[in-house]
Amino acid sequence: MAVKMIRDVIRDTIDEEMARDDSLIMLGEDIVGGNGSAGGPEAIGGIWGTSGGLWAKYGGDRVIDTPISESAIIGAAAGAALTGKRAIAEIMFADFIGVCMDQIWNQVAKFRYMFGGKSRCPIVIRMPYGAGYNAAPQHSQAIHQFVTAMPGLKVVMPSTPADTKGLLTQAIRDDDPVIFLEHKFLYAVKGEVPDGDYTIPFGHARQVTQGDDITILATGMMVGMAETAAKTLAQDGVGCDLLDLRTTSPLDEEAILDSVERTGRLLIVDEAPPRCSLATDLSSLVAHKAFASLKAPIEMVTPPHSPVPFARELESAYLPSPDRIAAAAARLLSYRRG
Amino acid sequence: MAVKMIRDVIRDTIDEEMARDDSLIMLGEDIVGGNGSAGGPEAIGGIWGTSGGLWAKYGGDRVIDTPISESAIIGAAAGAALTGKRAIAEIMFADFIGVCMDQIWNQVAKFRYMFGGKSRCPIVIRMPYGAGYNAAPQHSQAIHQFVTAMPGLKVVMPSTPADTKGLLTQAIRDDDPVIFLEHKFLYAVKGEVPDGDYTIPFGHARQVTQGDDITILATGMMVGMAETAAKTLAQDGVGCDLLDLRTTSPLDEEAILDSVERTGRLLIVDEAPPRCSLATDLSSLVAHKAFASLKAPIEMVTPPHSPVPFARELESAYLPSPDRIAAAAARLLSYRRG
Amino acid sequence: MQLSRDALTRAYRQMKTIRLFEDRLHDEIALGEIAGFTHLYAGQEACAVGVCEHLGPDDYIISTHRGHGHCIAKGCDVEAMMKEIYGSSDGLCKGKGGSMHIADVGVGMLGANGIVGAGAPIAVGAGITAKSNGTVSICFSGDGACNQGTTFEAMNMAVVLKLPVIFVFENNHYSEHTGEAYAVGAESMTTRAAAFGMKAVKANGIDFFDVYQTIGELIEWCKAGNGPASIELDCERFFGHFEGDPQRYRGEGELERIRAERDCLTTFRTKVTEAKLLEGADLDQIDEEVTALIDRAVAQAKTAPRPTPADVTQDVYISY
Amino acid sequence: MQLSRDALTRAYRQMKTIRLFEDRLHDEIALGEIAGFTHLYAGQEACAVGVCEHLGPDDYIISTHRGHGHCIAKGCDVEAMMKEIYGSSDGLCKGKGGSMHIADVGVGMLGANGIVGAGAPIAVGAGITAKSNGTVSICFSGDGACNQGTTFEAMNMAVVLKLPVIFVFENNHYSEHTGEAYAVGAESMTTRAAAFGMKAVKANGIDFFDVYQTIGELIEWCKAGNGPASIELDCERFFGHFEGDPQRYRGEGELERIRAERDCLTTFRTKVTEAKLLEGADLDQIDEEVTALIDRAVAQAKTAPRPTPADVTQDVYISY
Ligand SMILES: Cc1ncc(C[n+]2csc(CCOP(=O)(O)OP(=O)(O)O)c2C)c(N)n1
Ligand SMILES: Cc1ncc(C[n+]2csc(CCOP(=O)(O)OP(=O)(O)O)c2C)c(N)n1
Ligand SMILES: [Mg+2]
Ligand SMILES: [Mg+2]
Repeated sequence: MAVKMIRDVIRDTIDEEMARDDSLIMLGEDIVGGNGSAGGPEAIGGIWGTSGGLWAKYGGDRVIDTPISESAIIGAAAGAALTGKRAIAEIMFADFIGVCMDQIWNQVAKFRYMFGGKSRCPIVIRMPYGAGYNAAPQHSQAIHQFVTAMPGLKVVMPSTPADTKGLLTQAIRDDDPVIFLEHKFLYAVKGEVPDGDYTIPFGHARQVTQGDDITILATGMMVGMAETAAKTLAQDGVGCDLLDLRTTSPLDEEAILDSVERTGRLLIVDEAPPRCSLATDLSSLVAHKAFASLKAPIEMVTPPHSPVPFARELESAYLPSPDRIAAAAARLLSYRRG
Repeated sequence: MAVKMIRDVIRDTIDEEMARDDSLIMLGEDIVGGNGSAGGPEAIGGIWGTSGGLWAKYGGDRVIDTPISESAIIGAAAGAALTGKRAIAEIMFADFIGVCMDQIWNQVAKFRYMFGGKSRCPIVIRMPYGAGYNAAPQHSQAIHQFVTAMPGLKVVMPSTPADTKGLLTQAIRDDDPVIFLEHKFLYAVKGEVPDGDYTIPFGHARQVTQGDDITILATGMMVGMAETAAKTLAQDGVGCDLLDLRTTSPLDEEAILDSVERTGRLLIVDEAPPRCSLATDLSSLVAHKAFASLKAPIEMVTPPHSPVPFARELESAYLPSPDRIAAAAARLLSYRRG
Repeated sequence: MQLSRDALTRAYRQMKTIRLFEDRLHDEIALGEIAGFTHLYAGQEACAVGVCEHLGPDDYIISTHRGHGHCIAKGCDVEAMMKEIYGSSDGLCKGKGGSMHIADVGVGMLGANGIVGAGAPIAVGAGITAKSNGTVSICFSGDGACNQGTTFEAMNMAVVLKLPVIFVFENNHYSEHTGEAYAVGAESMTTRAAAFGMKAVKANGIDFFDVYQTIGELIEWCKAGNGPASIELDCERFFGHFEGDPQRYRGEGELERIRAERDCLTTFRTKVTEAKLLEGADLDQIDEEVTALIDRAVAQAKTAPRPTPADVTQDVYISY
Repeated sequence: MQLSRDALTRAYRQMKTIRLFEDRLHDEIALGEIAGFTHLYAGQEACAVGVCEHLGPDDYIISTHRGHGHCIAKGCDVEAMMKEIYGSSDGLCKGKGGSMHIADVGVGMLGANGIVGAGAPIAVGAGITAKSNGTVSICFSGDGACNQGTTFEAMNMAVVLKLPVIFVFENNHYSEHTGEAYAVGAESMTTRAAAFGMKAVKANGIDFFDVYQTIGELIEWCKAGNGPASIELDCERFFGHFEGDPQRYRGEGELERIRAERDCLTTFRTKVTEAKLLEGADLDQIDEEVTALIDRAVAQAKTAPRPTPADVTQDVYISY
C-alpha cells in the first residue's frame, strides 16, 4: 500500500480511470492551466492540484479547460455523458453550485426520470467544499444538504485517502450522476491507499470506532473531529460507535439504525448550518425508525444558522469542534428522562 | 371584509404598498406583458395574473418587464434594494431558482453579514411553487427546503387569502430579504380578507384546528389537505392540533413544542421530497427539544425521493393526500412502545 | 441542393405530421383531455424539418418547451409521443415527462426542456461527442431563450472548444407575451451571435427550402472543423404561447395575416406544385395518410395503459 | 479634460495608496499574518482610480474578488480595510467578510465579490437607482468574468432598460492561470459587448489619463440617458492570481518586462513631471505620506480588537 495525500489520490484515480476507459473526459476551469498564455498550457492541474499532468497524457480533447462558465461546464459534461461519454466536471469551489444548480438539479438529476428510464448520464461532479481556510462566506460552504435533497443524484463525501480512491473509482464507473464532495481542508491528509483496482460500493458506512454508549454520525472533515472526541470520551470509559457515512445518498440506514438500537443515544455532527440539513435528516430517520430504542433526545453539533464568517476566531467558533462534540456527548450521557 | 382569490390578494397588496411607498419597484418576466409587441404593453400582469394593471398605474420605471434572465432579475432587484429602493422580484416558477440561486444564496442572503451589518437589502422574491397542475418535473417543485436552509433569508408560505395579505404586506415592509412562496394551486382559493392595513408578524404559526391527541404541522397546499384529514379524524373522536407554520424561517418553535408537549404525537406533512427537508427539520427539532413528551415515533407524510412525475395518476400518487395523512395519524395513535 | 422527389415527399410529410399533431392537440386540450402545460409548434414546421432532414440518428438535437415539432422531425415515434402527452405508461417517457420533456436519446433527440436556455450547455456537450464522431449537435432555441445566461455561456464555450454545434434561434417574435424587439437589446440576435466569434446567418423560417439550404451549408462548415455557427429563422407561431393564452399582445389582424400569408405548409405546396416537383394530388394523399396517423395516435393514446402508483419511484436511478 | 493640480495630486495619492497597500499585504501574507485568499490589485491602479475620480458618493460601484483597489479608489477607509483583512472586529465589515467582501454601501461601494460575474446583475440594480437619481452605476469586471452568463444577462438587461451602467472590463490578460486569448472566444470582449447594443470602447489601462478621459465621456453619455456602455482596459497584474500562485503561465521575462515598462505609477509620474504639472518632490512627499498611512494601518490592524464567538450570529438579519 502506498501512502498518499488525498489530492494525489484524486489525481491518480482519475489517471487510472482515464487510461482504462477512452470515453472518459474531464472539464473544468484551469484543470490544465496556462491555455492561451505566453507560458503555454502546462497541466498545472488546477488550483487544488488534483489533475496535474493529465492534459499532457490524455490531450486537450479529453482534459478540457473551460472559460468561467459553470453552467456550461455542467451542461457540457452532461451532454457528453448523455451521448456516450463518461464525464468528470470540476467545479472549483462547491459554493459555485449557485451559478449552475439548474444544470445539476433540473437537468442531470432528472434526465433519466423525465425520459422514462431511457437515458444514462454517467457524470461525476467534483466539488471541493467546506471551511477551515478562512476563505469567507462565499468560499467555505458545505452544500451536501442541497444535493442530498435532490432525487436522482448520488452524493459522496470521502474522509480518508483510501476511501477517496474506492469511492471515486466507484463514482466514475457508476451509471448514475454522482456529486463527489472533496473537503478542501482534507486534501493534504495522508494515509495508506490500497493498490490496484479498488472500489467501495455506495451506501455502506465505515465504522470508525466501536462502542455501546453513543452513536455518532459524521461525514467529511467532521469525521476526524468526531474521532478526536471519541478518543477523549474513551478515556472516560465512554464507548462511541462512530460511523463515517461515506455517502449521504444512498444512505446506509441499516448501519445507523443498528447502531442506535444498540446504543440508544444519537449524536450527529454536521458542517452545514442546522436548518433542513443532513443533521436533521439523520435525526428524523432515527426519530421515526428507531424511536423505541432512544434513551435520550437526539443531539446535533452543527454551526449556527449563519453564513461562514471570515476571521479566524469567528470561523473556529462557527465550526463544530472535538470539544463541542465531547460536550454534546456528555449531555447525552447525563440525560435522565424527567 | 372582502372575499377574494389569493391571486387578487397578491395583486391588491402590491398595489397598496406601491401606492404607499414610492421607493417600491417590481421586476419580472411578463409582469407587464406585451412590451415590444404589436399589441403594445398592456399590463396583463403575468401568467399568474398577480400584477394586472400595475404597470398602467405606476409606470414602466417601477413595474419592469425583463428579458428571460433570472439571475439578472434577482441581481437587479438586489442592487436596487441595496441602494435605497424596495424591490419585489417575481420568478415565474420557483423551479427556476436553479438558474439564479447564486444571487439569492451567496448575494442577497449574505450581504448584511459579509458587510458587517452595514447594509440593508429589502427585497421580496415571489416564487410560485408546487404541484397539482401536472406541470411535470421542472414546473412543479417545492423549494422551501433549500431556502429555509439558507441563513439570511426569511421564508414565507401562506395558505389562505387573509394570511397572504398579512404576510405579503409584512414581507414588503420587512428590511431583510424575504422569499415569498405562493402555491400555484392555491391562487384561485377564495376567502375573507381583512380590510385596511393588515400585517402578520413572521414566526407565528396559525392554529387551524385544536385538539389534544396529535400535533400536525403543515404549510401551503398541505394545510388544506391536513385540515380535511383532521375533519375525518374528528369524526372518529381524534383531536388534531393542526398548525399552519406560515413562515419556515423564522420558525415558531414555541407553538410547535407547546403543542407536542400536550399531544405527545407528531405528524408532519410536507410537499417536498423527504431528504434534508422541512419535514426532517421539524422532526429533529422535536426529537431534540420535546423528546421527553413524545409517546410515539414521529410520522411524516411526504412525496417519495423522486422528481414530480407528469401523468395525473403519478402526480397524485406522488403528493401527500388527506387519506395518507389520516392513515399516518392512525398509525401514530395505535403505536404502543414495544 | 436539389431535392429528390422522395426527399420532398418526406419533408412535406414531416411538416404535415407536425401541423396535424399540433392542430389536433389544440382541439383535445380544449376538451380538457390533456393535463399540464402544452406549447404548440404549429407555424414553425419548416424550421424543425428544414434542419432535421439533414440529420442522421448519430447527429444530436436538443429542444425547448415547444418541442413536439423537433421530436417528430428528428424521428421520435408519433404514437408514442401522443401517448406521452396523454400521460400513458406506454408513452415515449412512460408518462413521467409529458409534453415538456419528450425525448428519445436513441434517435439523437436529447429532450424537450422546460427550463428556457438549459438546452444550450447540453448541446455543447453533445458537440464534444459529435466532434469525436464527425457528426453535429443542434441546439434549438428561441428569441426569448437567446437572452438567458446559459445560452451565452454555451455559445462562448462552443467557440472556445471549436465544437460542431449549431445554435438555431427560431425567432417567432415573442417570448410568452413579450416582443423580441423589447427583450433582445442588440441590433439582432444574429449580429450578437456573430460577435461571439461564430458564423451567424439568417434564413426565412417560413420557407422550407431556404432553411434547408442554409442550414445544410452550416452543417458542412461545422463538420469541416470550423467551430460552431448560429442561424436565426424568422417564423411565426400560430397558437398562443401555451394553450389558454388569449394573445392580447398580437396586433390587430396579426393572427389572420400570418395564417394567410406566412404558412410554411402553404408556401411549400405552392412552390413544389408550381415548379412541378410534386403534384397537388401527391400532397393530398400525404395529408390523408397523416390525418389517419394522427387519428390513430389519438385513439390509441386515449385507451393506452395508465401508469400506476408503483411507477412513481421507478427510473429515478439506474441502481441505488 | 484638463485636471487641476489638486486633482492630479489626489489621483496620484489614490493610486499610490493602492500600490503600497497591496505591496505591503504581499509581504505580510508571506509572513503568514493574514488568513484566507487574497487577490492583489497592484498594477491595475490606473483603472480603479481613473474611473472613480469621476464619482461621488451617490454613484455606485461594484467590484470583484480583486477588490482592494476599487474600495480605496471609491473612498473606503484604508485603516478599516486593513483591519478587515486582518479579521478584526473593528474592520470595515467587522471581520465577517475579509478581503473578498470588503464593502461600504455608505460610500457607494457595493462590495468586492467572491463569485465571478455576480457583480454585473447587482450593478444593473444599482443602475435602476442611479437612473432615478441622475447618477451612474459602475460594474468592475475582469477578462475572465466577461464569459460568465450573469455578465451577459446583465449587459442585455441594462440595454433593454436603458440604464446608466458602465461595464468596466479590466483586461489583465489572465483569469487565474488561463489566458484571455483562450477563454474569450470572440474577437474581443469589446466587439462582443458592442454587439449587445451598447457603446463599447477600449482604453489604455496603464495610462491614468486615457482611462480618466475615456470613462469621463462614457459617464456623460450614460447620464444623458443613452443607456449602458462598456470599456475594456488593457492592464497588467503584478502579483499572482492569488498569493501563493507560482505564475508558471507567464512568458519568460514577462513579469520583469511589465513591471519595468507597464507600470501605471511610473507612467503617471513621467507624464506629470515631463509636462511640469507636478514636481517630483510633490510626488515623493505623497509617497512618504502614503507609506506612513499604510504603516499605521498595518500596525493598527495587528493590534485591533478581535471578534468573539458571540459575534458569529450577529448581523445575519436585521430582525428575526
Ligand atoms: C428559466 C426559465 N425562465 C422562464 C421560463 C418561462 N417560459 C417558458 S417559455 C418562455 C418564453 C420562451 O420564449 P422563446 O425562447 O422565444 O420560445 P418560444 O416560446 O417563442 O418558442 C418563458 C419565459 C422558463 N420555462 N424557464
Ligand atoms: C463563479 C466563480 N467561478 C470561478 C471562480 C474562481 N475564480 C476566482 S477569480 C477567477 C479568475 C477571474 O478572472 P478575471 O475575471 O479576469 O479577474 P482577475 O482575477 O484577472 O482580476 C476565478 C476563475 C469564482 N470565484 N467564481
Ligand atoms: Mg419566441
Ligand atoms: Mg483577468
